[in-house]
Amino acid sequence: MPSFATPLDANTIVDIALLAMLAVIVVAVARTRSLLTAIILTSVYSFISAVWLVVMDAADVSFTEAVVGAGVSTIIALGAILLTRSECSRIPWRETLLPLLLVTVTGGLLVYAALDLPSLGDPSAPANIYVGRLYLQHAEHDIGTPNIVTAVLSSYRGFDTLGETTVIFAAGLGVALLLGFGERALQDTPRPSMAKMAESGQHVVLRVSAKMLIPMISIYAFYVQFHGDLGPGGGFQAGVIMAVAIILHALVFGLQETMESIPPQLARGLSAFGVLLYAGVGVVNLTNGGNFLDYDHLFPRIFEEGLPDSHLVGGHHIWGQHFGILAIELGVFLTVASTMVTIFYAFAGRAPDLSPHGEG
Amino acid sequence: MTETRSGEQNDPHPQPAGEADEHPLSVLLFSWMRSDLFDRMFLAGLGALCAVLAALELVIHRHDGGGIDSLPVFQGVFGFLAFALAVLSGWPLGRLMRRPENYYRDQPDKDPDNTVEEEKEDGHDG
Amino acid sequence: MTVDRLLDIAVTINPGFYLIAAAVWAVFARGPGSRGVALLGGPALALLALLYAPASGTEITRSFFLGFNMSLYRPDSLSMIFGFGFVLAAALSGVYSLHREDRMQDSAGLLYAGAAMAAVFAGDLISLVVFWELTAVASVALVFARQTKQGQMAGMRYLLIQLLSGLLLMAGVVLYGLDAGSFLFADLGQLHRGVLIGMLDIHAPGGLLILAGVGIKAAFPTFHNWLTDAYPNTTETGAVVMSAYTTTLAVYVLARCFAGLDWLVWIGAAMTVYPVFFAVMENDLRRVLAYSTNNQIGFMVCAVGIGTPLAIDGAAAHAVAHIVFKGLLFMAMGAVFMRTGTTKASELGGLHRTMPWTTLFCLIGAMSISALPLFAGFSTKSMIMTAAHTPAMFAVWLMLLFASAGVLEHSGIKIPYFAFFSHDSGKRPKEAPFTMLLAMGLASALCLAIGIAPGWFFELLPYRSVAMAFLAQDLFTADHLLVQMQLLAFAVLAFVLLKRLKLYPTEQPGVILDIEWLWRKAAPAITGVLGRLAGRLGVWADKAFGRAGAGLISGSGQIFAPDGVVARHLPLAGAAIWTVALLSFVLILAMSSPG
Amino acid sequence: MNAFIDFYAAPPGLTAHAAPLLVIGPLIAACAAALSPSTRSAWMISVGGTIFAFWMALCLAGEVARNGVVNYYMGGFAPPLGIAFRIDALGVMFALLISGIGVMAALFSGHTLEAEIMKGKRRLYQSGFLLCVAGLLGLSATGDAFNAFVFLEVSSIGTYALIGVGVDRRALPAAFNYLVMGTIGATFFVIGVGFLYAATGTLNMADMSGRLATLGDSRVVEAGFAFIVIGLGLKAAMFPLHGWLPAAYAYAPSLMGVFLSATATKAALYLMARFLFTVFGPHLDFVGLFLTWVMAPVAGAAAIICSAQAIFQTDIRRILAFSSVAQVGYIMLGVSMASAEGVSAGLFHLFNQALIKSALFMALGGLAFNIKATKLSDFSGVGRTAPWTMTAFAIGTFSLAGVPLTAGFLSKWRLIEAAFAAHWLWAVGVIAVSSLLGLIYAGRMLETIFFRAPVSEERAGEARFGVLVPLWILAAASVWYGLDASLPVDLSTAAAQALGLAPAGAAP
Repeated sequence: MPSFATPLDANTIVDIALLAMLAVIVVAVARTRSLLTAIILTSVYSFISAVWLVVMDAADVSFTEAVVGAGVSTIIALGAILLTRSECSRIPWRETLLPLLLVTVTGGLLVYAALDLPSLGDPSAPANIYVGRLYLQHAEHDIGTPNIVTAVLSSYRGFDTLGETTVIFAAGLGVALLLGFGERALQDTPRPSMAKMAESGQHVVLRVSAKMLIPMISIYAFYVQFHGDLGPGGGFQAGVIMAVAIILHALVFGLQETMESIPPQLARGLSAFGVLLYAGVGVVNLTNGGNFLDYDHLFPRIFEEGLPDSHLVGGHHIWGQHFGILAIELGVFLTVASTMVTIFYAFAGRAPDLSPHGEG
Repeated sequence: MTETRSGEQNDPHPQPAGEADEHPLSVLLFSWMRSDLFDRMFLAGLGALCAVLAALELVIHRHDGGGIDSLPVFQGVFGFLAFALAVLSGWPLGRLMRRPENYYRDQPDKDPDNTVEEEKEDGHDG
Repeated sequence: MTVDRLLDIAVTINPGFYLIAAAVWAVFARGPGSRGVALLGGPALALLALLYAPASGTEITRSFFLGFNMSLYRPDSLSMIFGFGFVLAAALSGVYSLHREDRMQDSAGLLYAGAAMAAVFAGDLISLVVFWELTAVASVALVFARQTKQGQMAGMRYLLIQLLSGLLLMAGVVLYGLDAGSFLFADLGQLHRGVLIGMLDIHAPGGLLILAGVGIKAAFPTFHNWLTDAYPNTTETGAVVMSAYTTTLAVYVLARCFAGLDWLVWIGAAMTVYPVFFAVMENDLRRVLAYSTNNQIGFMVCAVGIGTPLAIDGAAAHAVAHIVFKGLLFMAMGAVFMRTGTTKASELGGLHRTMPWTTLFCLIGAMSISALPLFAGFSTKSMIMTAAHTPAMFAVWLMLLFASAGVLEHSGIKIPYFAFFSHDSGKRPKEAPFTMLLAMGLASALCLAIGIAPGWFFELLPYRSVAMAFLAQDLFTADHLLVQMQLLAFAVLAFVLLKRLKLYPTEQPGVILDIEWLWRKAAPAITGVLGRLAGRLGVWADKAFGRAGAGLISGSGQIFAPDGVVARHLPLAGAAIWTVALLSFVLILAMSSPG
Repeated sequence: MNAFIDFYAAPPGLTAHAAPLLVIGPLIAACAAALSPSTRSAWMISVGGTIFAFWMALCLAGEVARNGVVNYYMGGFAPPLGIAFRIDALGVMFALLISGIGVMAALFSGHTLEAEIMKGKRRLYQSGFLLCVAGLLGLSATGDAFNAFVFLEVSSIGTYALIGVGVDRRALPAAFNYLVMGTIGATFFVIGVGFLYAATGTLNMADMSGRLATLGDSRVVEAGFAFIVIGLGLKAAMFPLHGWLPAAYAYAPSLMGVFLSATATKAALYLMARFLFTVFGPHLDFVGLFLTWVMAPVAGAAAIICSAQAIFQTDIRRILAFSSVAQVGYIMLGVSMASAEGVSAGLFHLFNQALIKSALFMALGGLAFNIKATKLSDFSGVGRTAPWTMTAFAIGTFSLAGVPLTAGFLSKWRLIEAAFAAHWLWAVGVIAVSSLLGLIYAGRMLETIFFRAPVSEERAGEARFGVLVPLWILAAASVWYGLDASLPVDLSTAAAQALGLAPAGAAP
């Protein structure tokens, strides 16, 4: 653990400042009675932790935290409180004493336990000397992607990622089962024509800027998707960004408009298809003689020999790994994006007020 | 039953034995027990039987354990006393241990057809 | 597969299974024909299986239970006599219950008989426990068959006690078998003059538990109350069925496991004496019969404790004869109950006018149980009395003699006198249905057959030669007949004199306190007080329950009811608090662990 | 495992990949069901997917019987770099159980979903069910701590919604409760895994276990341990943390009742046993302390208190749900003995409970067409109008109460035996008392169903044939294993050995 006798360097000061802010926000979230405030505060919390993760040089994690924690989950939570009260009920302070006591004791014990943890960035910590170091040593050779995080996520622990993609699919499925598919929005309110809206001059600035933003966000999503091998990013982040673009479209142009171009059935289907694609890659590997999700065996032998630069790097098929990762990232992208859209449809379909026509 | 009896007396052709709705087998087997003669003779007959049984001990040699059971007519006397003890102890014991019928409150108070189900329902409503 | 081969297999099946199969049939049997096949065909098959049973001591072992050796069928002379008794009981109660179409009761009765029979023929402790438990299960339907609250509560108490007995037995058996390394009877004990009796050592681990489990079922003193509680509260057929198997099975197990254990002599002697006093006071005649059962089982337990060949023969013979004559008495009381709706002595009397057949059969049963010469009880009880008549056990013998006089009082005189004679209650019920009378007639015939010519019956006993010698030398000798007649005649004289002098206690309605007071009154009262205290402390008290005074139920009811303290919908916060509390406990525990 | 030693269910090429296919089969089926054109096709996919998984589980059983352990490296990367499936006798037992019950539940689902789920949602419902199957199977197969977390989530996330959807509105708050508690549980688990990763630098369980042995007294490990056992305890409905379970099982659509009651808490228990015995090991002080001072008393309390609660319930499914918590108590009691006898008895009981509970819920679900009944009193006299369904229910109840000649009796017997062997006389008492209570609620249900006169004119007819078939298979299994328990005993004994617990002496 860091000795307090050493002089504070700039990094430590930033760390302390950011962590102090996080602590303050957590207390504020616990104290506030307004759900809206709580949501905004958690969004802020996510942003600050994203920043802190950047300070710790964990760019991929930071990126994910920013898009998921601060971005899409905030949007969905906002959608949710439209359906509920916005204040939570007050609990008499006496009833909070016992929990407070328990939490304090437990927290104290955890702090005590954490004192035993290796200090942050300690090169001799077990996490750094064992598997972590092995990844650093082997990834270049085994997988061939410059971004080790991507190598770990999609290849070494690709099976976990398949599981997580499935979790997201399951979450979308659950929301769709509980809240429906947003079909109410399609049925209930009559659809005002675009021309009418333009005449009424509603939200002109919003619409114009959205028209400019949405393509750019989409392109950015694709960049993040395909650049995942090289820099921070990948299917998760890209999928969320894509979903944000679509949600933005829905917010500005109305749910019905969006549902027309991306029907709910399509979104649902795509989210299943993404998992199918991911698992399918694994099964293809199986049929080509490898283990499940062993991208070295993505292509049949004969086909691979015809590829340019088909040399094996130390017994590993660079093309196989490369295309395998691309394919599964595409699966992740599809599932994540379409699940987010499905969830949004489900919430928004319940609260037609979310679309601009509801106001009139 | 007195009414029935008087009815019988008025009847010009009374049944020779037994009562109006009595089962023929009962007439055959048991009706004589209700006669006054039987009442009077029964105790006497029983006493005679006991006397004979006691006297037979003089004739028949009895195996015994050599203890107090070798006393004359031991089993008869013991039987008499045991029976009397058991019956007479019913008085004080009954006073001590007899309680009203519904002591355990397990019998329905009003409606005899009251089943458990209804009782339970009542309990929950209260 | 030829017929011979099939028959070979058929006789290697535990005869109890035929009755169990009949029980399954009875569930689906509709109409008198089909029911008749189940109720009579089952016992007939079982009887055939008994007649063609393999040689004594043959074991048919199947090891399909957790790797233990199980001997499902091990006939020997001890099990044969009990099995014979159970077949008789199954057939008699089958005939007896023909009048009423109730598939559940038919089936339960047959299952009860089958399980008891299978238990008697089981050759290892595990199968014994299994069938023992099965008898408890079968009794469920019987005790619940009477749809009154009183009946159901009594059924519940009965069930709990039976299961407690099963659990004790099971625990004891596990301990005993694990310690001894085998569960097979053949491995646990040795033959005593050709019969495997008294095989368990009471001092080995588990021995006491087994004795306790069996003792509960045998209605040992202070555990006797389930019997007097349950039998009067079932249907007319239920009492007949239960009286035949439950305690008899316990006597069998005692003989098999603990014959010669001297505690049993005193326990048995005590069991014969005290029910006499209760029976004198009791008003409900079926309850009188229950106390009488208690008293008769005492004779058997005492004989098992004496453990000489003659005593064992006596216990077995008396157990089977008791099935017949006690069944007969219960049948008679059942007929009265069915026709009048009550068996309270204070409400009965003078029924002989319209129910002479029932009266006649009841008298035969009463004479049998009173051991009047030429009736069944005389033949069988004499063996026990003779076995106990030694200088060393003089006190025990006197107790048994006292109990014999007591039996005459409550079963020999009180039952028939107050039900059928005594003062006229004015009730003129119809005679019992034909099938009931038929069953009673058959039972009466058996009583006479055993009483007049006991030779054929003694042939079946475990120690045949001892029994035959007793028959030839002791039973019908002049002095034996004389002392027995003296006992009975003087006792009857006492009855008539006391009645004349108006010293005989009048029959009054009321319940007699017994050990059940502890759990039916005292325990609810204590919990009621505690509950009221708890109520003061802020627990919401259910008013209706409080008044009803069913404190035990209401107390736990308040705690566990759907909206009670424990089961109340656990709020999220509560669950989370529990989680954190447990977490911190585990943390402290883990961190405080040494090393 | 001897029963499987000469068992070859599939060609070697397929058998070699049975481990991932066990999970991937239902997973792909789940996607296919979501994409399928009709309810009927989704049902067929569901049945096909679960049968495939069962087939793969059988293949694995054969392999495990022959080789002891099946290792499979995902992506061809050996641990600690990659994720490995490590399937031993314990894992195979659960894989067989989960996939077997899955097949039954899938067969059953064809009819009941029509009655309970809105038309447009049935395909998604099947899909969610298959995801749950896949997640639980993955849990039983994986050898990687973090991967276990992922599968825990796969199996739970969809389930939360599957419980809430249905005709019974009380299911929604129940599902919400379950969601919150389940999430706390999963979070605790992943925090614990994080602690362990910080202490050991690896996520592979076997590797972790080896490195933990060299660590000595580490507060990090202890904290990780606490989080993991409490997190899994929540998921497994360990006694005071069971608050979510009764309502969730009772008000869920019957398919979920059938499947979850048999598998969900059981899988969490599996993972707990895996961590307690494989990763940490009972030789560690804090594991021993936890077993004796937390798990055993809590298990005993569950067995008694929840049985008592079951007695006083008015809703028949809540009776079963509380009984489930009590049964978890029995199983934990066996596990907390930390002896080969105790653990195998606990696992044997678990196996029986899975059969029993799914049969019971299935019988109740099968009647959902005819009577919209939930209260016990609504079931008065149903035994007369639906004898086949209710006879199966009665068999299940007998087994639940531990009546001889049923599987439930044998497992209680084994538990008592194990408690005696461990000199835990109090545990014998607990089992005895709880059995008594169990008989009371079992008797109460049977008495109402068979001996009461029907209360309403709405007559409950027989369940449909498609429901009766799986129902009777399960009921027959309860009886069969009550007579010849060699298969489950074999499995559970081998499973206990796979946890590193050697039997104290030769079995009598």
